[in-house]
Amino acid sequence: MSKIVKTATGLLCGVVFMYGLYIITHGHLTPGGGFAGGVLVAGSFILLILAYGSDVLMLRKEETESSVTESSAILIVLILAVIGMFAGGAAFMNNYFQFGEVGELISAGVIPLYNIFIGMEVASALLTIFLAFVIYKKEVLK
Amino acid sequence: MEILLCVIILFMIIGALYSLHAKDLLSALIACGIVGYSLVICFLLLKAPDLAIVQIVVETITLIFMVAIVLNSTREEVKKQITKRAFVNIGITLAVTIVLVFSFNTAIEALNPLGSHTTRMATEYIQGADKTGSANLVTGVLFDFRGYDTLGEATILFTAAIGVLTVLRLKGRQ
Amino acid sequence: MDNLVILFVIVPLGSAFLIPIIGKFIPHFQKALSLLALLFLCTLILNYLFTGNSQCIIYKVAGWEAVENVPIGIYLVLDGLSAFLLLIINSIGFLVVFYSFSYMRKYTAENYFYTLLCLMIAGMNGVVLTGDLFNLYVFLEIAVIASYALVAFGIEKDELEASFKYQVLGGIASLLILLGISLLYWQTKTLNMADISHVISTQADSKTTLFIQIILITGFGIKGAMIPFHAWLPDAHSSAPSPISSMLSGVLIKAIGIYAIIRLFYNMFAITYEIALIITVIGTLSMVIGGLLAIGQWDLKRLLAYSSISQMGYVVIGIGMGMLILISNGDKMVASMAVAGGLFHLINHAVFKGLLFLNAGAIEYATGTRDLKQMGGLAKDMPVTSSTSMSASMAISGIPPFNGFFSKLLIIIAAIKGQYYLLAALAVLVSIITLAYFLKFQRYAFFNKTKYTGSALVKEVPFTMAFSMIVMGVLCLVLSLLIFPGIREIILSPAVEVLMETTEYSSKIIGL
Amino acid sequence: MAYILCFILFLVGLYGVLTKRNLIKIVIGFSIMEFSVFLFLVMIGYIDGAQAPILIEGMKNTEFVDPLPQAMVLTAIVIGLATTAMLLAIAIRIYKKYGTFDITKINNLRG
Repeated sequence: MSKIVKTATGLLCGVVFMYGLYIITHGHLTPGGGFAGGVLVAGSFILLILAYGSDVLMLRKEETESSVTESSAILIVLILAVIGMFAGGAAFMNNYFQFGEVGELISAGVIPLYNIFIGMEVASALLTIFLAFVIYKKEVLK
Repeated sequence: MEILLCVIILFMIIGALYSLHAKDLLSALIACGIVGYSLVICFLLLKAPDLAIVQIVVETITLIFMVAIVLNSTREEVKKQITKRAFVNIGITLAVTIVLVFSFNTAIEALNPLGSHTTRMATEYIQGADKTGSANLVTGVLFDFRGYDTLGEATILFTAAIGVLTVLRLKGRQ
Repeated sequence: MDNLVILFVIVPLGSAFLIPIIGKFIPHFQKALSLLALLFLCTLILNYLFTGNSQCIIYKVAGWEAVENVPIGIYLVLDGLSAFLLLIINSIGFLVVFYSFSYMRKYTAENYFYTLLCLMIAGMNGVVLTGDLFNLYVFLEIAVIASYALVAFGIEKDELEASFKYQVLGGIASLLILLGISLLYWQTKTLNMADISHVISTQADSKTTLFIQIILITGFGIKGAMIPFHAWLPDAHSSAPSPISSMLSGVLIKAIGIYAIIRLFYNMFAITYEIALIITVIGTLSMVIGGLLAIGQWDLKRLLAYSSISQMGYVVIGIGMGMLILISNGDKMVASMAVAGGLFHLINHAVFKGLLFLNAGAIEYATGTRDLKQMGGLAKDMPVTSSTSMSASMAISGIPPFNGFFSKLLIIIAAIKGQYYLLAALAVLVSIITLAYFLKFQRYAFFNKTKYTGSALVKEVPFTMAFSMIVMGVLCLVLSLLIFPGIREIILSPAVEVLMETTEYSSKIIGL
Repeated sequence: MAYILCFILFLVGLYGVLTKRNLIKIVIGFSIMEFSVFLFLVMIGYIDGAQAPILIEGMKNTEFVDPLPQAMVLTAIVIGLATTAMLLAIAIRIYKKYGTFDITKINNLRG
C-alpha cells in the first residue's frame, strides 16, 4: 500500500478506536453499547491489518493472543454474573452495585462493567475470526 | 410514515432480487450490502438508534469478511441456459409465494396494525430506568432484565470464534 | 436446591471458557475438567430426582418478581419433564466424554473439541430448563452452532459438505423459529411461556395461532429431523466423529427438536385436533420411511442415522397419539400410557443409539472402515464391541427383556386401546423391519467370514472406550426396570404428569 | 402493508437459499432472510408518535417505543453474524478442496 494510505489509515483507525471506546463506556447513556463499540474496536484493528499487512508469523501470534483475551473477557462476564448469586438479591445476573443517579457516567450498577467486558469479548472474537480467515488465505490459498 | 417504510422495503426487495441474480459475486455482495444499509434507514425511521449503530458496523464487518473471501476466487457464476422448464419453475415459485402471502395476510388480520402496539411484558421495562439505573432503556433490558439472554449471545460469538478456528485449522488428523 | 438450578448452565459454560485459557499450559486439563463438570451435573440431577420429590422449581434470573402476575424477567423451570431430559443429556454426555479420551487421539486440536462439547451441553441444558421463548432460541443457537463446528471437525470433503448442508437447513429452521416467536410476541406481547399460554387461552381468534403453530412445527421439525425435513441428518450424523454422532443422534435432536415440540404444544398452546393430527402423521411418516430407507444402506453410520429417524418416529407417534386422545376426550389413562411410551422410548433411544454409534466408532477405530461389505468376523477379535452392540441391536429391535421392547409395547398397547389399529400395525411392522436391518448389521460386521484385509491385526479398543460401551450396554438392560412401579414414580411418572396436566404448567408458574 | 412486504422479503431470501447453486449466494440469501426478520420485529414494537427508548433530561411523561423487540433484534443480529462467520469458514474450506463455489459440482453425499 502507498504511504498516503498508510498514514491516513493510521489516523483514521485511531479515531475509530476512540469512538468505539466512547460507545462502550457510554452504553448505558447514549445509543450503542458493548456490541456496537466492540465491533468498532475490532474494525479499527482490521483496518490497520488491511492497510499495513503483516507477515504470517506475527499474525499467528496475534491470533493466539486475541483468542485468549476473548476467553478471559467472557469468563469475567460469567464471574460478574455469578457474584450476583452471593451479593445483593442473591440471584444469578443480579444488579448488585449502587445505581447512582440516572444519566451520570458512573451509574446503573454493574451494567457499565458488563458493557466493557462484553465489548472486549466482541472485539477480540471478531478479530480472531478475521485473523483466522487471513492466515488461512495466506497459508493455503496462495 | 408507513408509505415511506413501504417504499424502502420495496427498494430492499428489488436489491435482494438483483443481488441473488447478479452474474458477478462481487456486485452481488455490494447489492446485499446496500440492502443491509437500507435496513439501517428503516431502523432510524422506527426509532431504534441502538440497532442502527449495531447494524451499520456489523454490516460493514460482514462485507469485509465476504469480500475478503470472494476477492481472489472465481467470481463468475456458472451460466445456465434458459429452458422451457425455467418458466414452469417461475410459475410454481409465484404460486407458492401467493399462497404463503395470502395465508400470512389472513393470519395477521386480527393483530395490531403498524404503530398501535401495546405493551404487556415491556410496560415494566419502559418504566424501569429507576430499577436498573440505565438511561438507555435498551441497555437496561439487555443487561439487567434479560441479562441471561445477553450472556447467551456473547457465548454464541465465542462459540463461533472457536468454531471458525476449528474449521480453519491447517491439519485435521495426526 | 433452588440456587442450584442455574448451575446446569454455569458449570459447562465456565468449563468451556476455562479450557482455551488453561488447556494450553496443562496437558490433559481439558479432559479432566469436562469430565468432572459432567460428573457433577449427573450427581446433581440424580440428587434432585431421588430426593426432590419432583416438586417444580422456578428460578427467577436476576431476581425479577412478576408485576401484577405478568412475569418480567426470565424464568427457569425445573419440573419432571426438564429433569428427565437433563438426566439424559448429562449422563450420555459424561459417557461420551469418557469415550472421547482415546477416540479423539487421532485428531488435532483437542482443546477446541472439548470446548465445543461443553458449549453444546450448556446449550441443551439451557433449552430444556428455560421457561422463556426467546431464551430458548438463544440457547438453541448455542447448541446448534457448536454442533455445526463439531460435525466439520475432521475437515475432510465429506465432513465439510455435510456441515454446510446441516447449516443451510438448520439456519432456515432457526429463522423460522425466530419468525414464529416474533409473531407470537406480536399476538401476546409477552415472551414467558406460561404467560403466553394464559393470554392465548383468553383470545378467541385461532387463525393466527394456527399459522404460528405450523411455522413452529416446521422449524422444530427440521431441527428434530422429522421426515419431510430430514435431508441433513444422514449426512451430518454419519460424517461427524463417532462420539459426536452419538451426542447428535442420542441427545441433540431430542433436546432441541422433540422436547421443544412437546413442551410448546402440550403446555403452551391449547391442544387442537389439527395440530395433533399433523404431529401424528409426521411421526408415522418418519417411522415408516426412515425404516425403509435404512434397509438399503451399506455405510454403517448412515444405516444408524436413518434408523434414528425411524425410532424418533415412535416417540412422536406416542406424543401425537396422547394429544389425539386428550382432545377427543378419550380415556386419560390411555393418553398417559401413550405419552409414557413415547418418553420411555426417548430415553431408551438415547441409550441404545448412543451405544450403537459408539460401537460404529470402535469398529472404525480398529479397522478404519465404515463399509459393512468390508467387515466381517469381528466378533472374535473385538468381544466387548461385539457383545455390547448385540445387546443394543436386540434392544432397538424390541426383543424382551431389553428396554426397547417395553417402550414399544406401551406405544402399541396404547394405540390398540385408543383404537388406532393402523398405527399399531405399522409400529409392529416397523419393529420387524428394524430387526431385519440390525440382523444385517450383526451378520456382516461380526459373524461373516473375515474379509478385512488391513495391514495391522484388529485389536480390541482401549479401556476408556470399552468402559463407556459396557456401561451403556448394561443400561440397555437396567432401563427396562423403569416400567415397573416403584422405580417408575421416580423418573418417568413426573414427566408424564407434567404433560397430562396441560394447563397446570402455566397456572403453577404465574400463580393464578 | 409494510408487514406483507416484509414477509415477501423473507420469501425472497428463502427462495435464494433453496434454489441458488452458489455457496456465497446461499449466504446472501440467509442475510436477506435475517434482515426481514429483524425489520419485522422492530416494526412490531413501533408506536406512532413515540420516542426512541433513551431518557434525556427534561423529558417527562413521554411515550417510548417498545424496547424489548429492540433488545431481541440486537441479540439476533449478533447471532446472525456468528452463523454467517461459520458458513463462510466452511465455504472457504470447500473452495480450497474443490476450486469452486458451485454446489452442483460438489456432491459426494446424498440425503
